[in-house]
Order: sequence, then structure tokens, then C-alpha cells
Amino acid sequence: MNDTLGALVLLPLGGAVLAALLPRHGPWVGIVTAAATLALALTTAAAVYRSGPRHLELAGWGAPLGIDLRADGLSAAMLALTAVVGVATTVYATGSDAASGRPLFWPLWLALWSGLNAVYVSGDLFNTYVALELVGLSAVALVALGGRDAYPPALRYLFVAVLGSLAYLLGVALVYAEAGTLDIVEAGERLDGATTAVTALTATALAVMALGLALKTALFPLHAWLPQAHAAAPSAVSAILSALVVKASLFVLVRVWFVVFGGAATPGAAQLLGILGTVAVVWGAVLALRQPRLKPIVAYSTVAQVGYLFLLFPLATPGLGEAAGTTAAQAAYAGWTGALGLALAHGLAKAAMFMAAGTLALAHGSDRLTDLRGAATRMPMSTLTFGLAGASLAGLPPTFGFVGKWQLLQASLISGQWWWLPVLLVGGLLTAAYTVRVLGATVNPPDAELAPLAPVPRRMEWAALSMAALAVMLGVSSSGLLGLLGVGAPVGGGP
Amino acid sequence: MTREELFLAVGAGLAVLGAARLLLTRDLLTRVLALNVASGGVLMILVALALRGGGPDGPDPVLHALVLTGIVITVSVTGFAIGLVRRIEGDLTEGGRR
Amino acid sequence: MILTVVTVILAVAGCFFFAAGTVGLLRFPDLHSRLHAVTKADNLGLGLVLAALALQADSPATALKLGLIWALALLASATSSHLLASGAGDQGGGR
Amino acid sequence: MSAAPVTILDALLVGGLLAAAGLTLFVPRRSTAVVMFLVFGVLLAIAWTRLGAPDVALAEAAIGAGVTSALLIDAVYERSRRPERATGHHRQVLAVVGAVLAAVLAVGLALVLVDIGPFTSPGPGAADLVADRLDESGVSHPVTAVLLNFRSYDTLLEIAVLLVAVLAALALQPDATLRGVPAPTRTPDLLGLLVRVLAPVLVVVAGWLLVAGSVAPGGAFQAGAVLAGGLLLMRLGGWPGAVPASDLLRPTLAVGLTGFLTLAYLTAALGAGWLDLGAAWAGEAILALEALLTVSIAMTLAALFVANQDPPTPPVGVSSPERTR
Repeated sequence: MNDTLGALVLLPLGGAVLAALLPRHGPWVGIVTAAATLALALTTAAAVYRSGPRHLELAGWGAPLGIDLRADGLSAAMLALTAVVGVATTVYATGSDAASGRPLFWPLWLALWSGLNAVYVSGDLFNTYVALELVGLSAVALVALGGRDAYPPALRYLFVAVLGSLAYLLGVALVYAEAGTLDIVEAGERLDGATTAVTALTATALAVMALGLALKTALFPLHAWLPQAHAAAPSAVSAILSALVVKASLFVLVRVWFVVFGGAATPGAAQLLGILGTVAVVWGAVLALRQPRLKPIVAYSTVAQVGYLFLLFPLATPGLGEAAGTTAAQAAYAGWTGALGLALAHGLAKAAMFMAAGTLALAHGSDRLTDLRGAATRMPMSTLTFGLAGASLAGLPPTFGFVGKWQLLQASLISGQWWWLPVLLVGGLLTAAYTVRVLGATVNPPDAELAPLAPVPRRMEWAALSMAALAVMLGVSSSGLLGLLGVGAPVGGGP
Repeated sequence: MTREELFLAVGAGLAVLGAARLLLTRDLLTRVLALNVASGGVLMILVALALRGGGPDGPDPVLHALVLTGIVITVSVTGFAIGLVRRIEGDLTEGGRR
Repeated sequence: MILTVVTVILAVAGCFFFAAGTVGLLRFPDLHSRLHAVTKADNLGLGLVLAALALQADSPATALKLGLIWALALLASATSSHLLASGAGDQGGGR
Repeated sequence: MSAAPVTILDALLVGGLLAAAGLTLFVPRRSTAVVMFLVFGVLLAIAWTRLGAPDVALAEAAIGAGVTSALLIDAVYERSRRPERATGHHRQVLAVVGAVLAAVLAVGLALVLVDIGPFTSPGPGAADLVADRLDESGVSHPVTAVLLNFRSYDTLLEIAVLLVAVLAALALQPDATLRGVPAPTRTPDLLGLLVRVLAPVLVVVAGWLLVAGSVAPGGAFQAGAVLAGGLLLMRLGGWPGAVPASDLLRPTLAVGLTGFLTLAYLTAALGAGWLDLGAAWAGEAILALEALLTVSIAMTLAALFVANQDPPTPPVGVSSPERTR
């Protein structure tokens, strides 16, 4: 059973090699690999939900000599999100070369998927670095598939991604110097046990790692690279980047913050991350409102939505090490499930939004809002997809986004950090505003002459709509998913 | 000051120098070079730590293995980055855009 | 003792040729004379330094490796300066 | 481990490193910057030997200084244009603030680092375990044991990174192969001679590095980099097929990762667990795997170099004279 953890990484990687060797059969290799990986991910998630975190010692050595793979509830949820969005984007990408960008899409995308899974199951700090580089390099290569205009943003993305990784690597070296191990859980135990006070070394290690990972996650004010790169990429790639890739570095930051540095993460630093997240929520939304084109709107929306996820740190950090049942632990647990649930909801909704934006742009030959008139009646499915996804992002009931925000609201109230409440409300309003602006642009004005639409394969629209529908429907039955996020969580004293 | 301490300090200097230059210059090739200098600095810290953390059998082999991996990753990134730089600048000279 | 003295003499002579070659590189007016200075002087300098090292080597195998290094360096520098010179000839002069 | 004192050589080395890095990053001429980077790479390699890391030194000399510099030099000599720099008050202020901030950061980081005492980890450190269990790994060189047995999963992902890098570079070509890159046309006789002499030597050196990796510094990466140099020389010296343009290219690039994955699948399928090499046959398995990796690494590095060269169309005019500002 535990062997699925290895297969989750090595199966898509095998698919990537196969797709590289058989360039003409890329779509088939992609679909088969995607289906198998989805099955593996769902099996793993079910196993974690039923019987707790999974653990696998690779090569038979065991940490700290070898590398261990681990999957707790958060890992399982991220694996499942990646697989679900991955299957949808795979189907979507088979629809059009313009959406995927040439045959090399397939090996690069499968390698990226493998890297994402590797990040989520890794139990080792340095292995995480290598996995992050696999994710970063293949993501940049996928952006570059967008053609000559995508090269400058791709290069900028590459510099940012590698600089972030280098900062992270420096932190790994410092942790190793202090703890003598690269295993994440063991390093956490040793750092916790060895130091009574936070040493300068530990603080420096946490600071450089947080800086590097925040850069890779595009936290304000380190976000400027993201909208360009995500908007310049082919649509399927944009969906993958916004829905999945930014989550990988956030996942690592969560691991590092709560597991490795549990004792060193101070409330002050957590508040700082929350404040930066708040600024991102407002700033990203304001810029999204000012974009004349659809894909940049969706890309700036990612900057804003990533900001919410950083509320995890101020809301959950005070509950570290508190016994189950205390107020602090309850608040932290609500913050944990809320912010990470929101990450899942954002993944689904943002994938839907970018895919819908892609089909609209493909049909209309442009993604300028002024060129999209009439889409509401002529491409109702794509427009509906965009609207549903926007509703989930804005946190309207009964969507999954609403559930996440509700949990964050609870966490703020219980922990007495009332100052996050306006952020949640204003952010929702701004999200609704730019969604409505896009929807308004698709309405058909009377007696306007409309250019004919280019044909778009139906499966592309279906793939997008399925993600949006999932983002809404999961809100109705969310308890299972929230429970999964709590399995093995570092806060809340266990589920 | 011991040899490890000297190289730890120089590694820190190179890492920061490279990172700062990467962020502050606009010349694309200089950015590639800066990335490599920063990477050299970080790897120097790892190698110096290996010397400090070594046992009677010599320096820490785990850190050396990590540095080897780091060098290979850096050259991969550099190779692709130079390709992008050349395409971008080829466009600039050719079409006279910007 | 004699070995040490010979080693030092060879090494110092080698360094002298390197220095001379470098001065030539910096001072000579055009590509061809620069190449002349560098390849001549540096090949000789490298040979002398390697000979000094070979005298201090633990085993004949090490000395042989040093000799191999010199042979490869000679070959490489001859080829590269040939390429440089003919390349410069194509473009009509030095840089 | 007795603390080694700083010698004059160390001080010179460090001074040279800082000077080379500074020149690399700040001289206006690109060609000078690249040559200074080459010097920086060589000095780094010397620094690694001073720090007791011969494996890293070999890799740095072959990959860090060798391959990277070849890529950079090739990039510079065809085009030496530097986009104009926006000058002005704003940018100068930014530069000064950046420099001050960087200096503060560097000093702070250096102070923290220098302050680290000898490792006092509360449990058994990874390094101690490597020494304890080296004889179960199938090789006697600890770095190779870490790379290809204890932490083989890291190396597998690293090989994947290399493959992704070369695929990414190929994606910049119009048809995702090397067919569009013109082979070198004119081969001077002397270069042909050099290639005929040097190519076998490089193959022998690569093979030696590969086999030596089991017991001494060396291994697939160092061997692969040396072999890559050989392949490129052969391509320049009149054997353009040394780096195949299309049909054979991808299989050669992927053979290392394919072999690694096959090993992983086999170990899992046979019930031992992912990448679990039995002590009885680990040595042979590692050597075979390294041989495949060497081929892939060599071809990857060579193909990166070739792929970065410009496609024939669109023709780029005579490179503009170098501008220094």
C-alpha cells in the first residue's frame, strides 16, 4: 500500500520519458498516465483518510541515512487536487495545439506533475529542493511554449524560481548544520529538543527559507513576475501554473514553518506574513480590475487569492503545541482547514477560469474584453464556467470557497484576531467585482455585428466546466475534505 | 580564523553579491552570470560546512553529494537560460523591437 | 638535496617564462605577435613547471601523467592559436 | 577534525575569487565578463580541493567551469550587444540602496555562519551513518554511495531535471530537434588532427573517471562532462553526427533516466521496495547505471550547447560592434 507513494512520482516520470521518446503519441501517453496517476492519488487519499498518514522508506535505508516519503492529510489533499486538475487539463490540452503549445508539452507537463507529486510526498528537505527545481524548470519550459512573446516572462520566471530555490537551499544547509539530518520530521524534533531559545542560526535559516519560498509563491511584494508569466503561457499551462504550481512552494513553506521550525516560528513573523497576504488580496484585485485583457485579469486574481492562503500563518501559529480542545487549538485547527481548504478551492476554480479564458480566447481570436461581446449567448458554457469559478473565488455560499472562508472567519473570531475579518469581506467583494466585469463584457449588446467564432472542441469546454462544477459542489459536502486536511495536522492536537 | 570560517564568510559574500546583482541589473547575460556566482556562494557554504561537520574519515560526504547535485542543477538551469537569452536578444537585434 | 635545488630552479624558470608570456600578451601590438608570445612562452613555462613537479612525484606513474598533461596542453594550444590566427586572417587583422 | 588555519594560499584564493566575481558582474564588456567567470570557475575548483572536496572540484572543473563557460563563450562571440541600460537618478539611488542592503545582509549572514560551532546534533548525524554502513552500499567511495544508493532518489530526480532542461532547450528550436542548427562547415586540418588524437583520450579519461567513481573521487557526472567535451570537439572537427540531430537524439538523452526508472520499477516489482539494491549486487548495478547515466549526461550537455546555437533562419545580420554602455 505504501508503495503508491513512490509510484505517484515515478509513474508520471516514466510517462514523461515515454512522451519524449514518442512525440507523435504524446496525447495518448498523457491521457493514460493521467488516468493512472489519478487512480493512485485517490487511492492514497482514501488510505490516508481511513488509516492515517502513510510512510515509505526508499531504498530500504530509512532516514536520516536514506530518504523517507511521507503523506499526511495535507499531502493527500494536494495530491488529489493535482490529479483532478491534472486530468482535466490533460483532456483540455488534447483539444488544441494553441492551448497546449506544441508536442513537447506532453513530456514537460508529465515531468512537472511528477515533480509536484514529489514535493507533496517528500519527507526530506534536500529532496524537496530537487523536486522544487524539477517543478520550476519544467514550469518555465512550459511557459516558453507560448512562443517568442513568452520568452522574456519565462526567463524572468526562471531567475525568480532559481533564486528562491537557492535561498531555500541555503536554509537547508543551515538546518543540517544544526540538526545533523535532512529528514523533515526528525529535523523538527531535534531543533525543538536541542534549543531552549531560538538561536541566530535557526532564525536565519527560517528567514531565508521563508523568503525564498514566498518569492516562488509570489507573495506581495515579490509577485511581479507571476502575472506576466501566467498570462503569456498557453492556456492549459496557465491553468496548471495558477492552480497547482504556486501551491507547491506554499506547501513547502507550510511544512518548514510548522514542522521543522515549530518552536522558532514567532507570532510576530506570522503576523507579518498575514499582513503581506492582506496587501496582496487588495493589490492583486485592484490590478485585476484594471486589466483590459482576460488572461491578465485571471493572473492578477491569482496574486490576490494567494494572499488569502497566507492568513494560515497568523491564524494557525498560535495554536502550535496547544493541547486538543483548548481555544487556541480550536482556532488554529479552523485556520488550518480553512486556509488549506481555500487552497484546494482556488486550485479548482482557477483551473476552470484559465481554461474558460482559453476557450473564449481561442474562439474569439483575442482575449481583449472588448472582443468578447456576445460570448454569453454564443459560448454559454464557457461563460457559465467563468461565473461559477468566480463565485467560488469570491466565497459565495454554497461553494467550496465559501466553506474555506467561513472556517477562516471562525478562526479569526475564536482567536480574537478580528482584524482579518474586513480582509475576508473586502477581498470577496473585489473578486466579485472583477468577475462581474468580465461577465458584463460578454453580454451581447443589441444590434451589434459579431464576427464568426472559431470552432472549439467540446471537450475543452467540458473540462473547464467540470472543474468549476466541482469547486461549487464540494462546498455542499465539504466535511470529508476538511477532515482529510486535519489528518496528521501539526495544529489542533489531532482530529 | 580557521579555513572553514574564512570560506563560510566568503560564501555568504558571494551568495549575497550574486543575488543582489541578479535583482539589480537589467542585462540578461549578467543576470545569468550573477545566478551562477550566487549558486557558487551557496555551494561554497555547503562545502565549508562539510569540512566543519566532518568526522575522522574526512569531510561530510552527504553535503558533498548535495553539492554535486546542486552543480548539475545549476548547469541545467544555465543552459536553458542562455538559450532564452539568445532568442530574446536575437529578436531585439533582428526586429528592432523595444 | 640536489633534487630540491633542481626542482626550485625549474619551477622558477617556468614561472619566468609564464611571466614573460603574459607581459607579451599585454604589450605586443597585434594578435599574431601576442599569440606567438603566449604559446611559445607558456608552453615552455608549463613544461618547466611540470618537470619540476615530476621530479617531486611519488611514483613514475604520476610523472607520466604530468608528461601527458604537457603533451595535451601543447596540442590544445597549438590548435587553438592556429584557429585564432586563421580566424583573424579571415576577418583581416587582429581585434 | 582539527581546525585548519588560514594559509597565504587560502587568502590569495579568496582574494582572487572575490575579484573574479566582482569583475564578472561589473565589467561593461561581456566578453571580459565571461572570461572572468571562467577564471572564477577555475578558482572555485581549486577552493573545493582546499576544502577537502575532490569530487566537487572535479565536477566544478568539468561542469561548472568547463561546460558553463563553453555555453557562455558561444553566446557572447556571436552577439555582443547589451540592451541599453536605463540610467538616471532613480536607478542610481536604487543601486546605492541595493549595495548597502546587500553589504549588510552579507555581513550578517557571514557572522551567523562563522558562529556555527562544530556540529552537535542530538542524534546520529547522516554523515556518521554513511561511515557505519558504507560496506553495505556496494561501493567504497562514500560520495558515490550517497549519490547512487543511500540517496539515489535525489539523483533520479536530478537526472529528470537534466532531461527537462535539454527538452526545454530543444523546445526553443522550430521543430524541437537539432535539425535546424547548421553543422560547422569548414574544418581546419589542424583541428581535425587534434580531434583524432584527443577524442580517444577523452573517452579513456571518461571511462576511467566512471570506473574510479566506485572507489575514488569521480563518477557519472564528471565522466559525462568530459565525454560531452569530446562529443563537441568531434562535432567541430568534422563529425557532425557526434551529436545526432534528430532520430537518435532523444533516445540517447533519455537512456540514463530510462535505466534509472527501470531499476526502480524492477526493484519495486520484485518486492524489495523502490530502489532497494541488494548488497550482493549493488556494486554491479551502480556501475551499469552510471555507464548509462554517463552517456545521457554527455549527450545532454552537448545537446544543450548545440541547441542554444541559432537556427539558420531568420538570418541575423553581421553582429553589431560591441557597445560598452
